Amino acid sequence: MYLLELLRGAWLIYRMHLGTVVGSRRTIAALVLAAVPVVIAALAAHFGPDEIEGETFFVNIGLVLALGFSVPLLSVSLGVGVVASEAEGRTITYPFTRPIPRASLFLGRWLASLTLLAFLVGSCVLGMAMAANVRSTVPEEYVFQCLVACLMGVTVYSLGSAVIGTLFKRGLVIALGYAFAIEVLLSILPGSGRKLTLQHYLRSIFLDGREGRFGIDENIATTLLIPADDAMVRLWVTAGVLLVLGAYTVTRKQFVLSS
Amino acid sequence: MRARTHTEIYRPFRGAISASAARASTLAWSGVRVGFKRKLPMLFLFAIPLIATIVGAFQIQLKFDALSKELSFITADDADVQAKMANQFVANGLAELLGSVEQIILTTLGTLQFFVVLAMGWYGTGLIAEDKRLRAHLLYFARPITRWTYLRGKLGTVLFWGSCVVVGPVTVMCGTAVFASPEWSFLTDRWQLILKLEGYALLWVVVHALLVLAVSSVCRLRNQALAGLFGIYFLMSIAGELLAWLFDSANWRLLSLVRNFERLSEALFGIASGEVTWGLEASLWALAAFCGLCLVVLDAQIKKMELGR
Amino acid sequence: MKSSHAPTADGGTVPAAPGRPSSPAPSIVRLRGLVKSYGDVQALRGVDMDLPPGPVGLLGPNGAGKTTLISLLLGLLEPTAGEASVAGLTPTTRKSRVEIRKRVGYMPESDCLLPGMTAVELVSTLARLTGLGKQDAMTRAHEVLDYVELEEARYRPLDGYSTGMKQRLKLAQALVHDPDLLLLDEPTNGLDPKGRRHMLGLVEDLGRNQGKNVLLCSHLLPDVERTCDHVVVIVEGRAVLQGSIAELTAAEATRLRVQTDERDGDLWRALEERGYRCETPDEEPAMGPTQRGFLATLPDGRSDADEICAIAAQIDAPLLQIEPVRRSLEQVFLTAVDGRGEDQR
Amino acid sequence: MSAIVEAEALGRWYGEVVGLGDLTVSIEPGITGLVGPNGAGKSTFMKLMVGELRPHRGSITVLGHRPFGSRPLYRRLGFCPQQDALYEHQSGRAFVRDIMRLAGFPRKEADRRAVAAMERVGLAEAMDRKVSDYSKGMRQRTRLAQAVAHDPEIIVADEPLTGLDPIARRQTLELFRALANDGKSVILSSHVLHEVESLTDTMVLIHRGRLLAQGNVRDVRRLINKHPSRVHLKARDPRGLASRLLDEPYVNAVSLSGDGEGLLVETLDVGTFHQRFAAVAGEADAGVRSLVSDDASLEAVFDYLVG
Repeated sequence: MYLLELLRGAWLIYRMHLGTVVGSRRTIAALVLAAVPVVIAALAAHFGPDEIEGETFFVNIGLVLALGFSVPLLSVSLGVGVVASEAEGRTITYPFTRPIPRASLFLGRWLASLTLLAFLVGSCVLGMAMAANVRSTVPEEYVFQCLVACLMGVTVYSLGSAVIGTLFKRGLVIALGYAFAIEVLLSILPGSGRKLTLQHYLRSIFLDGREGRFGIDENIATTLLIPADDAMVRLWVTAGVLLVLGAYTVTRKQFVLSS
Repeated sequence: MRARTHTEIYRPFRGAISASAARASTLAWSGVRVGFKRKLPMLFLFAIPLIATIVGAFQIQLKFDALSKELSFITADDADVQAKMANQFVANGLAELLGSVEQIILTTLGTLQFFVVLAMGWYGTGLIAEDKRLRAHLLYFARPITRWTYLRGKLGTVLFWGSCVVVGPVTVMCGTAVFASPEWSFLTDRWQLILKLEGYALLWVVVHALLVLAVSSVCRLRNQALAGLFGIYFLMSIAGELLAWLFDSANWRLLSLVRNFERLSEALFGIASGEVTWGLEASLWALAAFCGLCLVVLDAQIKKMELGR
Repeated sequence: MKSSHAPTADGGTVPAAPGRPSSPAPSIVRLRGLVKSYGDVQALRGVDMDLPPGPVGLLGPNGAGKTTLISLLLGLLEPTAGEASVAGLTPTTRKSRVEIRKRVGYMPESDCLLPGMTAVELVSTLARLTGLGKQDAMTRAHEVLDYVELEEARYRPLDGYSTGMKQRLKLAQALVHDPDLLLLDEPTNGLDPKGRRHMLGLVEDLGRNQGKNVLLCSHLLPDVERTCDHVVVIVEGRAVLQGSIAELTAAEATRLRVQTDERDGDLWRALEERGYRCETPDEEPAMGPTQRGFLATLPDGRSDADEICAIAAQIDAPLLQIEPVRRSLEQVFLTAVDGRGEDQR
Repeated sequence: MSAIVEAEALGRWYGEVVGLGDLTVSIEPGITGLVGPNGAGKSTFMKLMVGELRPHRGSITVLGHRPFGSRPLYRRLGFCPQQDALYEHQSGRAFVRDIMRLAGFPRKEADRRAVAAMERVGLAEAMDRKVSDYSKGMRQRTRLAQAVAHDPEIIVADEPLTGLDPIARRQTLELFRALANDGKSVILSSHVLHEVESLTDTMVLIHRGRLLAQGNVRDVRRLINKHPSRVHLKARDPRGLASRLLDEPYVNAVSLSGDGEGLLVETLDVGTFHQRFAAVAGEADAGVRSLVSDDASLEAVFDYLVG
């Protein structure tokens, strides 16, 4: 019963905010951000050294630009605001004094952001694939796996950012710090620290046992990646935990609005 | 109406309202005072420029120190030829040394660039944006000031902070050179250089201050403005480099403020960076156009503010 | 100043025709057919106005052109057409428009105060911007802060000020150069009753005792009624009504408002039997069993309420209120706005 | 009548800042004015009422529900918040419609209600314009529209009259009266006491986070013994009336005002004064013109209590 109400509320919120998400200035900025790696990929594909194959090019650029840059940056910048923007805009009173479960605000607004993110990242990956095709055709399964990894990436990153944004006042700084400082640090350090990073699992999904074949940056190649299926399971579990955490936080937290 | 006493009596003002008050400097100084209120950011922002300045000054001091030792050693010899040779040698060494002072100063400035923009942005981006957000400009424009006075006032505040991190270090390092040089020779022989250095630093500050204010005037939130400032600053450099690389023509670097100032310093101090291929006039035009653009933006925005929007 | 509706309809009897020998000292603001348009939109469509000395209320619905009028009086805008003189200056040249601001003080509606400054700093800076010397500015700043009763707080940053303190500080900065004309935009906004009374006391003192010309814009008509002698009502870019509040809200001679407790109805009936005409007040629609009294018109030949008292005593009803009916400023305002609205249609 | 809001030893802090100290009050159906100086805790009380915050101590129930996150309550309650915040990108109509969707109405019904509510607050012409183009007063009324559109039993409105021009004020006050006539309860806060008074005699006065007074204004006034009640009289023959009044035991003092027809009576038993005045004035034949008790208003009571 509660679940049904939750889903109904989430759907309503989703419908309300999809419009906001699509039309807002933040989205335009995100669009520009998403376009930058594609442009760089296209330029690199045209002007880069000739001896690199299309698939090698795609895998490298996918790892560095798509998974390493676009996915975390877009997810964090759009994800932190899921609940926080309503609290900062002091509009959160409106959904919270209506007969819908509080958690549906989190769920609905996150789904709205996710829709946009999926669209952005999806077109980003396809654009890169097209850029790589200039050199030589990239096998479809590479593109597909990159897409899967990226979608998983935006799901987990945006959920995590949404939770951080809900919990903390300076969510954006914390989430950016996590994605670009802590994760990078952990993956550079030797030891099992990298198993705590999302990048590790996303790379595992993308490469799926093919690491070391593309002359990739040594750091990544020597990383002991795990099979894609295992990585998928772990990411889903993480996402589930984050989702429950976010929903619970929103249900319990009091938002003190400045007047 | 309920009875009410006002024991505090309003006293009419008997003094004069002067027509030619230094209104812009009052406004500028009030902005500076607000900046001084918060000590912690000041510490962070000025720590690195301060350290760099000290290091630069120390380097200069060291060089002159070494020179004066050589000098004293040589003048102890009374042989005529040797003395002549020594004098020749000293003069050469001195010239070389004095020449390298500007090198040290410019290098220091180059390293500081990012922090300077940060400091100016920190203090400057809020100036107009905050006024707009809180509608504080209503208070200012209810006074007998014009848009131009307002702009000068705000510019003054940014210039003050900019000078603290650019003109200040240059002055300190030049001062060190003057005091360390034997017989004030740095001041007497190379006073043009000092002027050129100061002028260069001042121009640098003015151009960047205009950028800071222009960005501030189009934003409503200070953080937005700060982000916008860095966005524009880096975008201009990156776009310049990228376009130069794509079209294989270094002239596209004219888009970048940094490159233009490099060209300027090359012309002024003859220190070539190698990547600059265009003429000095082109750079000056580019800077002028840039300042003009900032002023146009500022004028439009301040006009709106004056009308109370 | 004689009260009148729509001076244009009156053929210019009010305000006084220029050059009339008997006219007193020239008013500080004198507008004749003032028009201000932004592109195609006319914000002011011909305002005629002579500001009498003392506190004057400027009323008007949202979007009537009050803000534009204030900007014009501050010399921030140039009139599109018509004559204007503010403190003896005509705002047609840039120079005179700047000059006007030395004679006018403005208290804006919005918050306006930059965090980080202290009250003394803000006021003295603004004084110096007006052109006061350094010593003058500091002395004046403290004087006006004393006047608005900002005590020790004046040395504290503005961040922690309460709404009442902020409003008083805004009044202080408007006063610092001792202007002849004070424009106060919603000075009681957000104040609680105590703060409001304080502010109104200051406004009244300035207007009545200190001889300032005060123009008070407020949506709270009772505030205007309490502090001002005159009102100007602006509707759709025209001054549709100006006059003295006392005259506009003069009491009626024969209608009284009578209130008892639950026995209102009994008294009503008893009075009607004696030839009184009774009615429910129209400004407050009845809600449930009304205990808010009723209006009774005295029969011919009576001018006092002795008979009402006697009747009340007969039926043993307590008398809570007897008061001659007075048009409230709100009614005056609403009639002015409605009248204008119909003219336009 | 049973209470709609019951607060018991209610307290809420913001860090070390006290929002509400210790409030015990019960509010009955009808229009209730919540008054108090700035920072007294009115907004905090309202936020607790609508479940935006949870109490730190004590308890609050609204219509028998604990408000925080209580969905059954939100079907019966409408809240008009004080902060000037709306979703800027949409029209007023779309905003209210979306909120009505959240309130559980199907699409068409939600739109119908949105249109009706916008008309009710006097924004029929502007409702299809974007919210970001609205004036302060229009935004305030949009917030009110979303609070009343779903026909709630209780409307809680925090400073619903700020920023409104006199015309909109009047409309809004009429709207509250109409709601009360339909049997709804309205709890509203305002600093403009005479407006509250024109709506209702029932008030709750909060000061320093605690309840200072509640109930009918005149009754509350009678409880204040410290200050004698003051009644202004005007008569043709004030001196005669004055000497007659001084004979009455409940009259404490009578003074004449300067204009020769005014009279100020001070009494500690204003109830008896009103009861007996008719008879006294009838006998005195003093030509009474007016009788106004100037300190029986909400404002006077507020001043006496808050100080």
